[in-house]
Amino acid sequence: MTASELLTGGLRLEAHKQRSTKAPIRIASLAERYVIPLDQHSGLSAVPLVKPSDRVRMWQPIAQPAPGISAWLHSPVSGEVVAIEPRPAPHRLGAPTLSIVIANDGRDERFENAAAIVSFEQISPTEACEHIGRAGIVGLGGAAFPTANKLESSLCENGPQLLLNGAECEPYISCDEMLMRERAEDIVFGGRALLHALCARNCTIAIEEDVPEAQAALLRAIEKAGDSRIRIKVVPAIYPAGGERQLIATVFGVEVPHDGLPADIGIVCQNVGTAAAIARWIRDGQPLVSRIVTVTGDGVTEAGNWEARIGTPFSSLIVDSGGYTERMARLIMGGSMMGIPLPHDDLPVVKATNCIIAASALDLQPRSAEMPCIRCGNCSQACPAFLLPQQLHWYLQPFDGDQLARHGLLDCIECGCCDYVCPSQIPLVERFREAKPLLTRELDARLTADAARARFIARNERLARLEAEHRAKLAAKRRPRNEPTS
Amino acid sequence: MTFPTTPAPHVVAHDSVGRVMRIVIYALLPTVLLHVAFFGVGLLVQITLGVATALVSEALALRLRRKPVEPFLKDGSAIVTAMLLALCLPPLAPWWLVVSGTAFAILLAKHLYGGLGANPFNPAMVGYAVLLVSFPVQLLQWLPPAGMDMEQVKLSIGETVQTILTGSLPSRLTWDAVTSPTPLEALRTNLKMGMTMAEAQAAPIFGTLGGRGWEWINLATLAGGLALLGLRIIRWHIPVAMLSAIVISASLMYMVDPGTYAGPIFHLTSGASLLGAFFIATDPISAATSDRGRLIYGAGIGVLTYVIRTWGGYPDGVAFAVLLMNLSVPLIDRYTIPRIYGHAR
Amino acid sequence: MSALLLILLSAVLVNVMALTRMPSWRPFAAVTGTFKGAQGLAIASLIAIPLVATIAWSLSAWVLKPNGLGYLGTFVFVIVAVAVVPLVELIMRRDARLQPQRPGFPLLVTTNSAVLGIALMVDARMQNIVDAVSFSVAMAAALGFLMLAFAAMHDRLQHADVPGVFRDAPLALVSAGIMALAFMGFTGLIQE
Amino acid sequence: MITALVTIMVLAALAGLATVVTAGAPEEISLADRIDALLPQTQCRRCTFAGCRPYAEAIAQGAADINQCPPGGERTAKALARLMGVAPKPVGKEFGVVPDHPAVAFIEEEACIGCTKCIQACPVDAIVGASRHMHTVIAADCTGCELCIPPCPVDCIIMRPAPTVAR
Repeated sequence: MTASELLTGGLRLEAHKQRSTKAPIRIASLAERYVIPLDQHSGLSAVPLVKPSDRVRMWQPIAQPAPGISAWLHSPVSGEVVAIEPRPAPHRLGAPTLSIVIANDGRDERFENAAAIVSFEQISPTEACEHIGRAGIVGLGGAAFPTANKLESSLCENGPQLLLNGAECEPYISCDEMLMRERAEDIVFGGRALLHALCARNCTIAIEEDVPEAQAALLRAIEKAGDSRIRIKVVPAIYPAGGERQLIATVFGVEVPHDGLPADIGIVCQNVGTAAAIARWIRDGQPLVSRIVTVTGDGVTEAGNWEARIGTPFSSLIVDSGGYTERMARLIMGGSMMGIPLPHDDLPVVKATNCIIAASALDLQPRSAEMPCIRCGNCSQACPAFLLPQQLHWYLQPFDGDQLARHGLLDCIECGCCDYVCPSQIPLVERFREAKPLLTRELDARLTADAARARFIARNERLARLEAEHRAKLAAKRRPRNEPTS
Repeated sequence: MTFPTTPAPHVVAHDSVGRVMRIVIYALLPTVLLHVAFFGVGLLVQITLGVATALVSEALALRLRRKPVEPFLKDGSAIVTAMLLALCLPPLAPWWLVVSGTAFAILLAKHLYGGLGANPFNPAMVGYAVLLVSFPVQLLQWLPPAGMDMEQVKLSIGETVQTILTGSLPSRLTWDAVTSPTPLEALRTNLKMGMTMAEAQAAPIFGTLGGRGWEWINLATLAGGLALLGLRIIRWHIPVAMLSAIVISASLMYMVDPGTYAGPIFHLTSGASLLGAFFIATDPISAATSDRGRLIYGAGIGVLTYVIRTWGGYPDGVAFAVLLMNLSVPLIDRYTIPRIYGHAR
Repeated sequence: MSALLLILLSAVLVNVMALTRMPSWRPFAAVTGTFKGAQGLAIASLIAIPLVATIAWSLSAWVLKPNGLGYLGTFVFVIVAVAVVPLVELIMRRDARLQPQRPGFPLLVTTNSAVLGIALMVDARMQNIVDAVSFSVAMAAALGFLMLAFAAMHDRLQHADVPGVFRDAPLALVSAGIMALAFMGFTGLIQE
Repeated sequence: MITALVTIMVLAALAGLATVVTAGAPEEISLADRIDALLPQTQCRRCTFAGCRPYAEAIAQGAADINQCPPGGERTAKALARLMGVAPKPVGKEFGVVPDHPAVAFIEEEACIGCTKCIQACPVDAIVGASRHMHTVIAADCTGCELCIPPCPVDCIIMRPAPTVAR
């Protein structure tokens, strides 16, 4: 398996980044109210530490992680907790989730996090991981997996390799590019902290070939830090090269086992934004209460990147960007390939909000009518997981669990490459997304059936044995005493 | 303000089945043009008849199956089928040949199996094989290519149309005077008569590379095929595998006995080798799915084509070879699923 | 050498008895589209047919004919097939993957072996044991391939939007017709 | 003539021997095993047999039809029809309704009096508890057969949607 083999999959998509990278990162204006959903990371919802009418200060913890995979939440502003109630959140089509609503008093009174430290080298790696966890930092690439949980599962004796993911392959998103251009030192600082926390051997920053300014900025920052463990690896600008598993194959030439994690092959991958957030926490004591959000698309007047506090309404960012244009048609959080479609903009920025696309019909033309698959195979050429989407599609109707499992339906990463190239305009990814739970359920059902059968047999045998013992006892009792035993 | 929501991905390349088929049709045009230059306008009449039949059959089948008619008529797949079939028929073949063959292809080989995308056998080749097996005489009535220094029998456009529609030649001509075997057929007959390869190929019907006229038509096909490759309508696996298989088989036998077996160049430039490699075998619906599968599929067609041509009873083997490999496609697909990312080989 | 090649070719390609003789049609009906079933049947045929053919040919050539009992040939074939096939089945039972999928499996293999064996014996070209063995191996391979191909095709067609009245049997017959058409390409291939 | 007879007899004896040898060997995976493998193993007895295995044996012997398994639904009925080589048909209404979602039993703990009747009824040992102590259902092991519901004297067992298994 070589890196070049990966390049057989994926697509060279037309980039739309220039639109949002003209201006530097700007600070989003403050809003009246901040809505902090409790489930804005993957894993379990956080547990609130505050109750309505409590006063909170900026950076104060307002929710603690549930046991298991979860993360801390901090208040982005100072003010009063107005309510803890279900509010629309930017996932699952804007379905409401339990959120803490904070009214901003505009004073930004800071809560002093006692634990903030300046020199991470003084604490042990395990403590460093815990410390990073207390900042509520999650993967900022879009998946929002709690960083502390990822680091815990990655601690290995012989030292993993750290990979900082700056390959932003989605054509519309530019928040990581702007971050690398303007805050390269934060990234390098965060990288060194992660190296320490993981006892990692070295750190590779992956960056796409088409962002020379960001490359230069990072090189300067590395030189300034004088850390020889950190290097830069330029990867081709192919979608989805920034997917964790795809990036690992491109950079290291090894594949992550389908049933394993990158840590299993001694690699830990973190987004560059995550590294910068870690730097701010360790150096400045600032927990994860803001992030850089790209607002772009033909549907807003002025595209750009904004440093927005978590909980800022989308509508406020849209106003900052000059408001909607007349052509505004669709709202998407995330990229054009994998982003979540949203029905309205009364939604808060969450830790996973890397981009808001206000799309016009010029950006995203609707699909034409679906035709039958002609098995042209464009999809299998584009698939970065080396699947055969045309075969998967064939075996979906009617659903054939055996064949779908054989063809690796569960290995689909839903990147959308197959959809993109399909001449028959078949919504393949949507179908696969729907079919995955069905297949999982079918495969699980087989396992549980086997277990149930085993227990049923064991029980029947036990009952039979008890019955036999019981009869033997009865027989012994009934037997007259003087009868000789045989 | 509310916005419509559609699932990701939100952008798609605006490709369509219709575009793919249109490009295939354009890529066939050089072949058609040279064919007309060497064999007269018969082919155009055949294509017209074939396309008309194909569209009518398609509409009929769609109506019967209660499917929308318009999008499927517009996709152009029926036109491609009709053109490929017409290209395989002799230019003066009677009208009912192309009509029945095309109707058979569309109705039976395509719609019986579920229409576009579901047919396991190449419809055009099913149609051709049925005709070849049922009406071998009519299918061997080829014309001599233009520019041969044997006695020229030119038919005017009107006479061509008349011949095709009535099935009989103008009274001044007889079939024996008009027709001439294809190079492959001529070679077979000559060799059977005990000629050596050199003697057999000395006949005026043979040109520099292969058959006279045919070599140019095949070069045009090659150009069209390369265009398809360049536009990424087809991928290299099937043509390369099929042509290399033909070349390797032919070279091997040629090395064994150059007196009995024609060389690889002759095999490439005669018959339907190139048309088959670039336009027929590459029909994605009836071809194997994975890259590895396509290599096996193409190579199989190449070898079978050579075998049938060289030792079989029919003049060309491409149609039968394609059908035989179509038959094996589900099996090939079953055993050539590519390794998935993160899985051991 | 070329005679042997000819025999192999003719066995694999032309004399596909499965397509030309009625009893051998049964394998296609019996596997009812389960690919696993076809796999078992194909492997069984691959073991049984050459075994039956070799034993029967040897008996015929070295026992029956020298003793003027050539007329017993067919009978001997049937008996050999009946004796060998259960043994093959026994071997296959040891591997769960090759488990016979359906009742009546041994009968099928027996019929096939016998039919193909008889065809083999009456073929005048079988002059020595090497010819006979290679012919039977080729025959078994061809039969096995066809069964697998047909089962795989059947599986694939399960997912096609086939017009209601043509589902299953009619379409299988149409496919068989097109298959036979394809095999007509080999006509005239072996004439010597 | 005599040679012919001898040859035939020798061969027939060989064939008979082979048949006897193989007939004596047990079939390692029986038809009932293969049917059992297709059943959902809920052990719910809605098929009127005392569990999935007895139903499988009944089908193998021709004593039961292929459409008697509501938990398996259409898929199981189809798979059985395919294995047995008969025409598929929908699950018979007399055997119960095909459930839309998998369900598991749940004991409302406040009401449970600890009578152990449900423990005795559970065919797959998915209920734990001791006499006069509260019982509980191991959701992961529950097949949703509902056999524990009728014996409960205080009606404290209800069916709930099965928890989705996290991957």
